[in-house]
Amino acid sequence: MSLSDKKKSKGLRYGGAILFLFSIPLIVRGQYTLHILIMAAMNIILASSLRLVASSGQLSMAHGGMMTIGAYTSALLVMKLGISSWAALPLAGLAAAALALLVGFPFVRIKGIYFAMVTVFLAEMITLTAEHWRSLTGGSSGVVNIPPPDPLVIPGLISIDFPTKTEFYYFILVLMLVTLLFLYAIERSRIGLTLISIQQTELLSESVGVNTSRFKVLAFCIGCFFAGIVGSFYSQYINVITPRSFEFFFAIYIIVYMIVGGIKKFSGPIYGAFILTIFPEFIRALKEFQPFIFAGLLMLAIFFLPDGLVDLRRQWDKFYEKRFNRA
Amino acid sequence: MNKIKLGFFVVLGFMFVITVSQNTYAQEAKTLKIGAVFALTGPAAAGIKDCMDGVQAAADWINKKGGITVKGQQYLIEVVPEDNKSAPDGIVAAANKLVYKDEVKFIVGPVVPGLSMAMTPITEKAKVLRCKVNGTGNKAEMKPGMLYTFSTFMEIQYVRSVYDYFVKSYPNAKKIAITGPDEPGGQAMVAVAKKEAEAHGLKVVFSELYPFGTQDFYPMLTKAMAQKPDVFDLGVGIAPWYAGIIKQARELGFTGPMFAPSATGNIYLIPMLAGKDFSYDIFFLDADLKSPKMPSIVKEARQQVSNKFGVDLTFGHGAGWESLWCLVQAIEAAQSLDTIKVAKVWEKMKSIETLYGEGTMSGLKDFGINHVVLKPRPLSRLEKGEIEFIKFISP
Amino acid sequence: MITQSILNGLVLGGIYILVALGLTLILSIMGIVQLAHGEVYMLGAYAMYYLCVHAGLNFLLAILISAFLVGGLGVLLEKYFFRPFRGKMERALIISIGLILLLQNAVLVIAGGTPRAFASPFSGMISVLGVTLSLERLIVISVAFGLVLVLFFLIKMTKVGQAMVAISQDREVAALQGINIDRISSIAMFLGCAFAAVSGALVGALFSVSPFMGGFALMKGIAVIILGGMGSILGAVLGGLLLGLIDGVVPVYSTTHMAGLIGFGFIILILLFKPQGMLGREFE
Amino acid sequence: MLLQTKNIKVHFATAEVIKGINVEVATKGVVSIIGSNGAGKSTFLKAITGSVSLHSGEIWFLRKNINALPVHEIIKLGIALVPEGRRPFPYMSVLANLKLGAYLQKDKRIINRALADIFDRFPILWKRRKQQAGTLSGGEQQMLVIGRALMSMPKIILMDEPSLGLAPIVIEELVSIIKDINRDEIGVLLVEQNANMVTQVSERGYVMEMGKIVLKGDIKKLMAHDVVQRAFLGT
Repeated sequence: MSLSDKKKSKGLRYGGAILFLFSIPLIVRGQYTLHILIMAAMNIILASSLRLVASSGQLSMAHGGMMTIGAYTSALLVMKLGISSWAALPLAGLAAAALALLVGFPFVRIKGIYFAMVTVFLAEMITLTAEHWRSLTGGSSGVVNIPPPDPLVIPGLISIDFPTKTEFYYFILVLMLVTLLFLYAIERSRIGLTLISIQQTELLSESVGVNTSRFKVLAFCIGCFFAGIVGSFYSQYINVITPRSFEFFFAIYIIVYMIVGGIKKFSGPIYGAFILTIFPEFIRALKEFQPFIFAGLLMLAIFFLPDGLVDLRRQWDKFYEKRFNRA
Repeated sequence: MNKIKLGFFVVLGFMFVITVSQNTYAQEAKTLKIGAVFALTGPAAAGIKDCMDGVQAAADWINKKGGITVKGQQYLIEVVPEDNKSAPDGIVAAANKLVYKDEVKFIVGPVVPGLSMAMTPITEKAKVLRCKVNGTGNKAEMKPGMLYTFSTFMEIQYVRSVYDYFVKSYPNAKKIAITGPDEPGGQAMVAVAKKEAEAHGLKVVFSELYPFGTQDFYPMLTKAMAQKPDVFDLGVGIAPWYAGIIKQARELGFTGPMFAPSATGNIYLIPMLAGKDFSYDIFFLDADLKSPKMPSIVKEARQQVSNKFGVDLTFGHGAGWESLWCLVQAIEAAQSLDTIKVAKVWEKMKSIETLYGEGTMSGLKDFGINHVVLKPRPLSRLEKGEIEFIKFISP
Repeated sequence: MITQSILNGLVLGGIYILVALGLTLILSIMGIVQLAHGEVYMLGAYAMYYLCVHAGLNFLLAILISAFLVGGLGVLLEKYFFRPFRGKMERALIISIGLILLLQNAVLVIAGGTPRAFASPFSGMISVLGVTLSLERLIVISVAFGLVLVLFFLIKMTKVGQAMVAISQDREVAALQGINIDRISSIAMFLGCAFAAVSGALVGALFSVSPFMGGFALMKGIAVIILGGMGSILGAVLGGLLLGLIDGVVPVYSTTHMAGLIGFGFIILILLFKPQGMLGREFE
Repeated sequence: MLLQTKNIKVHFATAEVIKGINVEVATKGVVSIIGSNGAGKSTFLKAITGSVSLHSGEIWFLRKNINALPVHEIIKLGIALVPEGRRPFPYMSVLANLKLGAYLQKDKRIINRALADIFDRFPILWKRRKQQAGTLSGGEQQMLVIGRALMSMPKIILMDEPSLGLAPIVIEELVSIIKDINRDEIGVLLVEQNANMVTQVSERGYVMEMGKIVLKGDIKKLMAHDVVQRAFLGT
């Protein structure tokens, strides 16, 4: 197969996959299934954007906090200032990115576990602020009755309303595809290469003359931008947001998706978020025993798939070879 | 390799799609599925698992008595239990599953107001009738337009009666300190309590909301004690919080009365957690369910719970029990399984049976919608670490 | 009021230090953030509950036994869960999250969600100059500082302690001195978990015991060691006292939220100027 | 033969870093391995101490196969490593550093005698004994880590580029220290880039390139060889 053929078939496959994703609501009538897929798409955006931050060697636990920023920004803009939800969406992302920019330069001086913990504290401070500032945020009661997205009107052509989950599914699907495309482009660009080199040899790249902190802050900002966007989407989809909607464990789970999926490959967080979002739905019947199974899955994955779920096939091949070629 | 990866992805996707979409159990003619959403895992599970057991026990009890009869057709209740994982996204997933996958038309639960709020948009949109357990009375929990959301009771409706009782029993008390947890319910309760305290001639010298899950109340109590209050209103809460405040306030030298116009979840825990020596001059809207003064229906419920789960009836069991029972009474009164009809009949019901006696529908005055069961509730005192039942009070 | 609130702050500081000691030991020797440390602490409290209430043992004897039991569990955890991931922060993080889920829910299923309590034999109040403090709380402070001294002695005076210090500074070179890293890690984990059990026992007696009590402890414990500087016992003491004072005093004059904001803000501020915490060491 | 490696190989992930090395060290005479950056010298030493695991091959020490032993057991047999970049425990005192060198020794008297011996050999360490090791100068740190290695009373010392970053005068001193050590019946395997130093201390040596031994034999002859001339002496 020649190179162009390979490219063509790759394009064909991706095209097919996207077509499949778009046709799901035609096949699946169940709103519950769509809800789970919406959550999965949300988590894919979160985990993938977190991976961008992580690729500069910084493990951020502030993604939940950034979602809170995004969710509140968009909800308050829409409800208090009457701004269109479509304008609020990017503004929510920008608000999160702005905060990331503000704290970014001092933060990236802090390394390793300390950085991770500082982001935990940042997220906690965001929550506390939302609880404390009652006049603006409504305190711990949160914001309720957040309106769904405004109708998407192309004058003279169509007007799309958001009455059911199907519309939200297309909304998040488009958002997810755009995000992934963007993140992929970044990874392939000079920024991505720089980030990876920063991660691998922090000292070396500094001596080569790359301003590492600028790139780290950039990665942090972009990652937080998408967290803010998802926060905005979440508030419009669920209609309710409280300061503790995205608590410590919410941020932790995004990290779990990313690492269990596999941090080394672009597709890792995608697999991780998808599988780990839908998996708990299969074990619902176990009720209070669900966490055992979920925890078991996480641990097995970490023990046997050091490079993540994405590596499952390669590891299996290796195991298979060992097992049967020796005999 | 990519092909296989993609194949894996697609197969997984299909597997998932098929499993979740293809489970419409063939509905037996005589089964009525009722969803129950409570925290079974996560931090809220601690106090609330009892509610789920209470719902199950009530379902058995109702089924044993012949289930629900609607227009001559007999239905047996099948409870579909779901875990809300103590988190907003957990309850949204659970609600979507119950509404769209199990296609239940009736749901009971949850308890925590914040979680209830996250669920309301889904059930309202799908016209699923939901009877939530407990509730304090935050405006977001219950308001006009929530056509399909009912509640077995709202704490704020009882605040006045409790203050009436208090002022009568402690005519010398002048200064009051009011506290409560910082969550939607706690906020609503403190606001109402402040108003009632003033209406009853008490001076509110201190009021503060403590963060959810506080263990050490010394800082808050130090501040409160500096105002030299005669009495503490503990607002809404769960047993460990109440017990923590009681123990620590007593340690700091407060000897006056303390009360909450609310239930504790499990009153037996209070003397256990706070220490018997500190458990005096305290009263709650809660009951010693083992007391012989309890109505016969409580005894039945106690029997049922202990048969099924081998434990003693708690207030949590009772709350779960009542939510299902009230819902069932509404369905029978409406003689229909159509949620619109049931809702319309329910809000006009003059009489509805509860564990502690006959109740009625209310809420128009407080919430603008007649969706709350108003019923007698037990008032109990703690004295020398012992629980003693005083009387049933109605607003 | 101010003296009372400072005293409250000291008690809180004592509690925070108790939790932080074990965490800092594990963090510096194993190079992992043991997020499930809060659950270990919770297990200590539950062990106390069963030993005191069900087996009717003497309080002090029960503390010793529960420290041993939980310490032993720590050794098993180290051997089977954490050893392969020493120094691998990300993967160890997932393991510890798995452990949180496992331990929390195991207790929830076995012991039930009902909060439990056991009484400590130290009842009564001490009142000096208008400031009151329960004996229970006094014990917490004294045990916290007692354990700090024990740990100090251990590290300065014993060979095992010196080995721990060496490992925390350079694991590879420590091994080259003939130090058996596995064995020292086991010991560190035993000590860390036993300390957590003791703190769980004491704090459990002060408040109540529930399957979810670990989360609060973990958050505060991490805040303390990050503020004080990883691997520094003195830092943990200093950090614990500072955070305790903030949490004890600020709510009296403002709100609890403000205390949280000031506390976390303070940590972040310190880290901006000293990226390794107050007494932490700047590694190259 | 004190130490002998037989065709050892080390893999990192899928890359072969050490590609079958045979080296022999006797007690008498310092043996040197010279090679440029990234030739795999440090990895080779780490393979001997067990810090990295072997893919294949055998390591014999005192007629004992030490392939499968953990690091601390290998150290116990009498191998000491002076690591690249010195690496004392930076936040411990000089004295504590030295005592850690004798970690496996239980007898206090022996430890004290060894300490006295080290302070004899390196008077500067006595002067600095209470100072934090991280605050010493590079030369002093090098003395300290050599002293620390000697504290374990090893039968062989492996040295990983001890001259790195040191002033010429200090290197001179280092040469006489290494010769002294070898005179005391302690085998020395020196890994270096500094060809000048190597010729001063050792008679026999190996040249390593890309994880392979390319030359071996008398050190003077090696130094005259084209390969070495090109790689190290810049001609």
